Amino acid sequence: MTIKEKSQSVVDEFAIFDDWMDKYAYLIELGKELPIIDEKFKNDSHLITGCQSRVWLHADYDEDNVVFTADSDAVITKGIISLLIRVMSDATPSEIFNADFTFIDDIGLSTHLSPTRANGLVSMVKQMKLYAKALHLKTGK
Amino acid sequence: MTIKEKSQSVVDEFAIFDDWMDKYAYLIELGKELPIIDEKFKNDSHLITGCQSRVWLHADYDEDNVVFTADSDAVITKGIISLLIRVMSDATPSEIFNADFTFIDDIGLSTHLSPTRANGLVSMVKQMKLYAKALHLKTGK
Amino acid sequence: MGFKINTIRNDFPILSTKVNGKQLVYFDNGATTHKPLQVIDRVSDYYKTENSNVHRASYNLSHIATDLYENSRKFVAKFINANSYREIIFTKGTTESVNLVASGFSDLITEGDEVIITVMEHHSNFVPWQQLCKKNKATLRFLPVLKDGTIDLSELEDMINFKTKLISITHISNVLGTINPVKKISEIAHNNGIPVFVDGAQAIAHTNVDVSDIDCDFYCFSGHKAYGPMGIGVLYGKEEWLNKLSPYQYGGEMISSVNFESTIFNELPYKFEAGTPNVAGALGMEASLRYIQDIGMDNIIKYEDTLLKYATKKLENIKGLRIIGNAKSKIPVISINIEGLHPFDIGTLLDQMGIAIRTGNHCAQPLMEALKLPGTLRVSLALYNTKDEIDLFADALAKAVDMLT
Amino acid sequence: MGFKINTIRNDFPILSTKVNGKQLVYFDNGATTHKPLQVIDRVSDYYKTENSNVHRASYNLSHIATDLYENSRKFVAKFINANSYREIIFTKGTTESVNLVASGFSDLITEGDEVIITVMEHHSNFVPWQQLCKKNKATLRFLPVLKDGTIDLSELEDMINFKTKLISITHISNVLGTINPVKKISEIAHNNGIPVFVDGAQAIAHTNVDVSDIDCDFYCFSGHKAYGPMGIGVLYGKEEWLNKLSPYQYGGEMISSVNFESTIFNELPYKFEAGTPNVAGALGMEASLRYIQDIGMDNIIKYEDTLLKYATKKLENIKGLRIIGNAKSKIPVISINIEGLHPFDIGTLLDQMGIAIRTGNHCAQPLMEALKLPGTLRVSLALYNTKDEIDLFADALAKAVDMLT
Ligand SMILES: Cc1ncc(COP(=O)(O)O)c(C=O)c1O
Ligand SMILES: Cc1ncc(COP(=O)(O)O)c(C=O)c1O
Repeated sequence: MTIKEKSQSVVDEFAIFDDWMDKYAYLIELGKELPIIDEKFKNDSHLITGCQSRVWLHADYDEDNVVFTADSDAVITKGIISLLIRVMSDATPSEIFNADFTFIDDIGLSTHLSPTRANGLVSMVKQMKLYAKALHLKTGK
Repeated sequence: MTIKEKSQSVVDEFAIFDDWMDKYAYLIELGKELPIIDEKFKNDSHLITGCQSRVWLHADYDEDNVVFTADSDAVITKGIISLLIRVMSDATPSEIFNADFTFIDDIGLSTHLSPTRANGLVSMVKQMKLYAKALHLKTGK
Repeated sequence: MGFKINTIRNDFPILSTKVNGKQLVYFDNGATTHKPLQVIDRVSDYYKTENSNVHRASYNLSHIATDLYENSRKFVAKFINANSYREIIFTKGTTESVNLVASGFSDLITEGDEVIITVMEHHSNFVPWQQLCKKNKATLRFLPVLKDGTIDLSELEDMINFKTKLISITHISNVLGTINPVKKISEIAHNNGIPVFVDGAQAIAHTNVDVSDIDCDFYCFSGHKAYGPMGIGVLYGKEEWLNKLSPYQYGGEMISSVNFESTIFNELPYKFEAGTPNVAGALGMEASLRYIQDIGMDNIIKYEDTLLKYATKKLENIKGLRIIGNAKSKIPVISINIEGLHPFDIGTLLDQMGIAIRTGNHCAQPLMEALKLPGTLRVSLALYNTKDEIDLFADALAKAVDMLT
Repeated sequence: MGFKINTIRNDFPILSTKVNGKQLVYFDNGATTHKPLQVIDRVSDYYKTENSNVHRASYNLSHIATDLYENSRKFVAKFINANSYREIIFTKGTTESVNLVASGFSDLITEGDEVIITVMEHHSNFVPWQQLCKKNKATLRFLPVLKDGTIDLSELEDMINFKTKLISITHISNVLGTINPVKKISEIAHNNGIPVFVDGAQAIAHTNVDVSDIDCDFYCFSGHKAYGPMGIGVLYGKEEWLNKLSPYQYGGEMISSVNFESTIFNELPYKFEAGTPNVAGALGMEASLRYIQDIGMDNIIKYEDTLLKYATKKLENIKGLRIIGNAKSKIPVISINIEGLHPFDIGTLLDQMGIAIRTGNHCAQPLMEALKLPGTLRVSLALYNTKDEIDLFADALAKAVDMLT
């Protein structure tokens, strides 16, 4: 699946909720489910700055694709992270750094991703793209 | 005449004018008439700071009384100075530094004397009182 | 005029705003307060009928604007019981006021000197001193905060020594709500010949501020945290101290005369007001302080204290909830920690329910570090808040906790 | 929308004010301009419906305020054709902008270095550099002004040497009206590896400002001189230059993280914005620039130039009158000297006739010294002034001259 297709599947998934409580309950559930990063990467060098909640992000390279793992100390942040990872992970570097993130808008969580937000998800997306760019330059993919 | 009486006579004098043009024409006339300071005092040490127009002020002590002479490069300022001198000069130091200057209000020129004005008349009144105070301390009068 | 909460609420147009379809419940007054019509209209009216630059012109409109501006200064002087209008400098806010004084002290603090602040300072009353000390090779020392959110005066006396050049302390903590004993601190400091700077950002809207009684050497606050406009604030300083400090910015009214080689600076307070001042801001702030005065600070204190007690009691029912800061003397600022839950998660859900509340470190990272907390959920109330709103909040909080556990 | 003077005048409520019983004729736009309803209402509406602190909170109202504030920044960036919103710092005005950069250059200018400014600078773009040079034992050099009120570029080239560290120049003189060739100056400076600071206080409301075209390294202006609110202004800086400068004030959003020992500063533009920003001011300024944009700067220039020509012609009829500043390229700022008469006397009488005009040195004492004048009478026009007003003024001036001679 392309990033675009994966985004669409997330949007579809959220379309069934018609009030904010269900949406957030689902996000919280997603957030709780996932131990999404290896403990050894939960250190300062993986910490993303500018967040109200702390976010750790790690990127691995698996043949052609980037594989992201991440965690946060806030569960809603973690829920959104798990969506971001579902969409962004297992894609080629160039696919990642060319992707847009309007799907977050489309599921009605856009207040989390406006560039002026202090919650760090913007920084996280930025960091994901930086990783992808670095890998692209290194591997040409 | 006391300062109070002299003030009143100035106010009475101005009472006959009922429009601003006559009032200012009279002020200008007063301003033009008077060479009110000895040229040798028109130097920086007699200059009053904080004025839009330049004002020089000199104080002499004649027996019991202070005698002021002053000048300005602006003729309206000079006119007002001549009123101030008429009222303030030839009075004892303590009379001067206890005087108020509401007569300027009463003749309708108060915009010239508000403490926030930059035209230097406030500074001039302040300086007159300072001279008087210094003389008072020196002579006890 | 007494305290009529409905009349008061009607003065604040924004309180009838809807958030996510729900009535706005605004509990972030520590960050900024809303503005009554009296303030909003004062600013508009100025621009509609009195607008002009001040001080330098010889025409009527400028005289009017100058008088208005200087009367605002006199009003502020009276409101905080300063000795003279010369002690009131208009700044853009608390942060600028602190930076102005820190810059002035740059000449007075040298290698080996010490500056004392507390662990509970807002970054604005911390980083300027930290950077000053760093630049001048002085030491910044921190008075610790006790468990209940207060400071220990005997500890302060121990910290003071002959190298201490300044004590700077917040009048009221923006995280804990603690009202610090600034009068006592000034006394201790002055017994040791040390000047005191007080950050009144959180105090001006919530308690009586009397700088002559406190006897501090500097005091400052922001208009926007006391129902006034943004972009305006005050620095109070004793004349003898303000005279000791060099000007901060250069240009405009702060210049008395200048030639190619050198500049003579104006006298107080103008010496510290460079550039065209924010006249509309000063008039708006005067209107806000008059608004407070008309209601009466004692009435405000009494009402806000009722709210504080009511909210504190309500919150105690929530499982795992702990209030950070339990000083006897405090304003209605309630920092909350709920075991196992991240403040950001709670804040996000509360926002969905129309409740505007602050989460995070509240620009007081050193305090968070000392408390070993990632942040708190902070309720900060103002004179227009109500018990009903507190009920709504408590219910919403219970719901959020429920969703998260 | 074209240029409809009556519609425009109706936008400015203050223009229907009476002074001493007469219709106000406001010719002191160089000091500050009046505000259209579009600006006044923008500020009010913000306080009535959108007021909040920005950047740090996780609730909706704060998100809205943050977006509005950041959109104002983006709007300003586009208005002056900057490359990025990161190059736009909100300050309280021109004076603060100059002081911020002068403070930053304090690290970059050392003993023996030179800074070049012109004789026609406003104190705000003069004294900060004078004081910096004094402190750092550098030399401030003055590019002279020619008889017609222009500067000589070849003379500038002669002044530049390997010690020159900065050239700072006003885009437009507030006394002479001269539009300086700032693009050409930037080119000369850059050929010598020298950065250029441009004071745009008098330019922003009267000419097209394109910082990319000028290619200056810094540019600044005040909102209040361009139909915007007081207490807000802009500093533009190229990113590479802003990155080189240390922060100016500490506290609030300019801090990224902090602990007891040290502080990490935020990135551009926040690094230079300490304390709660003047959000209402930024939105009001955006509204004022939109107002200018909607009328169209080219229309404004054309209209104002008509006024300039008309007034210049009218004034030539008055005996003994001399216009100081006759550059070909100038805005409608007309400095007047009348032989044998003091500007203060004339200004006082004009005020009685309802005409608001500036007299004095216009915060440009070095220029007055160079021109050997005690001051001038300055007419500075704006887009809402009319030929009728110029007629009233010319008549009043003739009457004043008559009274004084
Ligand atoms: C050329 C110039 N520079 C700087 C300034 C200072 O602007 P402000 O007082 O808004 O800081 C002015 C305003 O008088 C000016 O005309
Ligand atoms: C205690 C304290 N000091 C200083 C400040 C800074 O005030 P401002 O941002 O208005 O400059 C604040 C505001 O958050 C505060 O609460």
